[in-house]
Amino acid sequence: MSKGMSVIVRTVTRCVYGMILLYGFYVIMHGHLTPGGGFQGGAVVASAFALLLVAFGAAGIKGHLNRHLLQTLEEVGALAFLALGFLGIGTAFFYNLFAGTGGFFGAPAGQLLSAGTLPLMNWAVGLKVMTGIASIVIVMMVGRRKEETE
Amino acid sequence: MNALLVHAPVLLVAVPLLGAFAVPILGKLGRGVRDAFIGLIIAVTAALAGWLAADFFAGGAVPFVYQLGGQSTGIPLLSGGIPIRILLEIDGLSAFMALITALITLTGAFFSFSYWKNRSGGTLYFSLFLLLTAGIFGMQLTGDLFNFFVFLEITSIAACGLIGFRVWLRRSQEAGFKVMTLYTLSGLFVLLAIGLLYSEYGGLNMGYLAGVLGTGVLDKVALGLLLTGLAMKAGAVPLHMWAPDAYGEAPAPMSAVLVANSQASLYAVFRIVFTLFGATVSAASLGWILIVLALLTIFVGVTMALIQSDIKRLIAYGAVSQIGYMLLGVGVGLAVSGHAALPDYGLVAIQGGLFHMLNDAACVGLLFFASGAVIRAAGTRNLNQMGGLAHHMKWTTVFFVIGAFALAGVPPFNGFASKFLIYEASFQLSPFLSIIAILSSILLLAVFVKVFQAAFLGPRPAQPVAEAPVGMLIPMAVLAAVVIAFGLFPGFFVDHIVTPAAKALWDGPAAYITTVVGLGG
Amino acid sequence: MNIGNFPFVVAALLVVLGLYALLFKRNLIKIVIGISLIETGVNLFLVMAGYRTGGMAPIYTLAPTPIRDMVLPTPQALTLTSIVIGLATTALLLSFAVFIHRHYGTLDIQEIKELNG
Amino acid sequence: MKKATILVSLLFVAAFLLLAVSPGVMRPFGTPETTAMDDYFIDNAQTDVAANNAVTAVVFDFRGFDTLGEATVLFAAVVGILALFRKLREEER
Repeated sequence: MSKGMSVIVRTVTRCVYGMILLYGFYVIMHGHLTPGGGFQGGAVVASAFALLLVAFGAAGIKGHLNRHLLQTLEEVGALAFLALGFLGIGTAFFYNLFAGTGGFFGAPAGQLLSAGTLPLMNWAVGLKVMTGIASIVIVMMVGRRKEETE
Repeated sequence: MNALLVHAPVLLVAVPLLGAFAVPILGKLGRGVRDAFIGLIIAVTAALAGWLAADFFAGGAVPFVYQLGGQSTGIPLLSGGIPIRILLEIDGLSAFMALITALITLTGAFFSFSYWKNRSGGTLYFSLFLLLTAGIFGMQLTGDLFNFFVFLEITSIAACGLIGFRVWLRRSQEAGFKVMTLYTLSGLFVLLAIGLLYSEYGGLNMGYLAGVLGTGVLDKVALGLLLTGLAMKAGAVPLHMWAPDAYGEAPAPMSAVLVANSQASLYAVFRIVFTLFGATVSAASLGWILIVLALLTIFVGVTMALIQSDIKRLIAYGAVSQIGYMLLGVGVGLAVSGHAALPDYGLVAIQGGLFHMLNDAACVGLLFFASGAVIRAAGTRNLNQMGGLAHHMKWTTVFFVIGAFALAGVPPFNGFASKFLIYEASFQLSPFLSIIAILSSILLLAVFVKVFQAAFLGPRPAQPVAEAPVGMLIPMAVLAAVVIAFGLFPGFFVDHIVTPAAKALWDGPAAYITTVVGLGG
Repeated sequence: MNIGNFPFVVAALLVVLGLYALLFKRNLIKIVIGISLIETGVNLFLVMAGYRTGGMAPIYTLAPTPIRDMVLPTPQALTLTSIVIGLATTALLLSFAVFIHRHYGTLDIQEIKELNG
Repeated sequence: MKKATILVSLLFVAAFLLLAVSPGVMRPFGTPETTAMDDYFIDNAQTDVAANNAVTAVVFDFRGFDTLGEATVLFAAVVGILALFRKLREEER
């Protein structure tokens, strides 16, 4: 089991892995324009990591997905989200500072760099969700494996 | 108002969250940096809560709102009479509850530094602790129902992570699963009720909903679901089965914080029966439901405490019974608030119930801290295997006795002060209520005399045990000082902090509603 | 076609089914499934509360012209939140189940009851 | 005996819930009545927040605090699970 699944599954995984990642990042990036957002896109990216884990086993992804890096990135994502909330505290917590100002991220609705802090929050949450779910899956997988060998 | 103070309601949630998110990163820099940072965060939070409450009560306890993300923090933006953004709403009761949480989390954090010194996973432990703190503050300060549900779930998950934290104890895992199941169920009941109310009235703000709620079947079902869910989370009989497991299996400082967590759910029960449904349901019948629940809780809690031989489980059942006293006080107040004459003892009963929340947090916290020190020293939780600890642990013994007497309602400690108010008021409604309450207190005293005799008296133990370290004694001393101060000068505290909180309930929902939707109503 | 209250009844039935699993099943995993079922029912109820007959998704990008009534966005946001919360609870519950199995060697709640009384 | 009690309470809750959603009590599907809050979101998502997706505008702007809480819940679950599966010290085994 620790060696992963059959060669068919592994090959297909290699093929679709990049596409899932790309799609997930697309969903995060266009969260304020099209259906989706940080949570949904983050979950898509995390599902790519989970697929990798299932196909190659816990041992097979060593060196590819570093658990400690994932955890640190998750904390960074959470902190970034909170910091974006603090950004508006001159007016009120979570005040959308950039929206509609015409400058940075202040383009009118419908453009990629619009909606003020929303795209930034999408990225922060997306980073948090993808790394969070991935580290849950990895930790539970590694823990289960240890139990089997004991 | 001071610029910082304007933002204090949201900072009370955001600062512990900042701490929780940053602790795992700072933990890599070493234990000293981490502990200093946590101490700073928790001290800042407690100071903010104290400052907010002091300013609020000194300023006449006028409710105010904090609008998140809007152009103006103080004046909510309405659309068709419905606030469109999330509002935090501070009234007397919220400020009072924030004080309790600040007291318990501050002492709990400093007790934990010493308690968790030689254990693994300290960084994760403190991260969960700060999340729990943020969740409890959020539950108490928010004025939005769905936001309340989100904070309820934060406390559920953080609390269960902490209950199961000592993974090497098989019982802690069992407790963790059980508590998580019931917490989730209670959260889902609350969410379903929120969904019903939203689908009917199109809004989520409590002030708005309180103004428009009707008396239809849908409202009754929503009320039933909310009360069931929150009573379950607060640990009221007959839905109390998780409470002794949670308090008993969590690490000792966390048991104290879990009691504050249960009190936050109890706060929500009061908020719902008085503010949200205050204008539309029959106060008398709802009040009597609370009174019956309260008597059951007191009775079951005390009788189950009587038969325990595990010291923490025993204190846990004692804590369950105290939830009953709070419910009794406020239930009596609710039952008479429907009377046309509005007799004065209703307000006294609510004062007693709320003052008991503060007192219970202090003395149950003290007892859990002391039990943590005792278990650590004796190496067992079984009362039958302890004995003679008073020879070596003089300070812990003193603190334990103070906590036990306060919990059992012996003068001059604080438990007596608040229980006396409850007895006095409930006697005027029905003598039967106060008789049960007094008898249960006496039984509880007997239980603690038994514990004291079993654990602290007796011959010197075979190998000498060490007194608890100073890091544990100081938080205990702080709580003991609070217990004694509240017991000696109850009048001062009742007048200045409890009465505004009680009035927020007793005077009905009008002020709360007006603050949100303006004078036009 | 007018379907009246039928969708809400389905959501309520899902909740009841989940409660049944929670109360009568002995296996921890089945209890977690029960909780997930209740969650699903509640989420379904929430998202249905915001539907307007004939409404379209509340998104202006590539929206059909002329713009018709849009369904209510708030319940969708609430459902999104509660789905993530449900994910978090389920994950934690399953971790507890893993550790209970490690300690007791079983997932049957009849055999795991040290904490009674 | 215990099972009978549980069954009765389950039936009670079921009746309670079905009563709440029965015709006449709950409004029919697809006809929300009070929509002032949601209409504000739909009408002003593009002008206030400059977001084309009204749901994202609600999630991250109008109700952003909920989303912070939601991210916190996930963070709490991750920390809790990491804590459960952490490496123990020798004396804690």
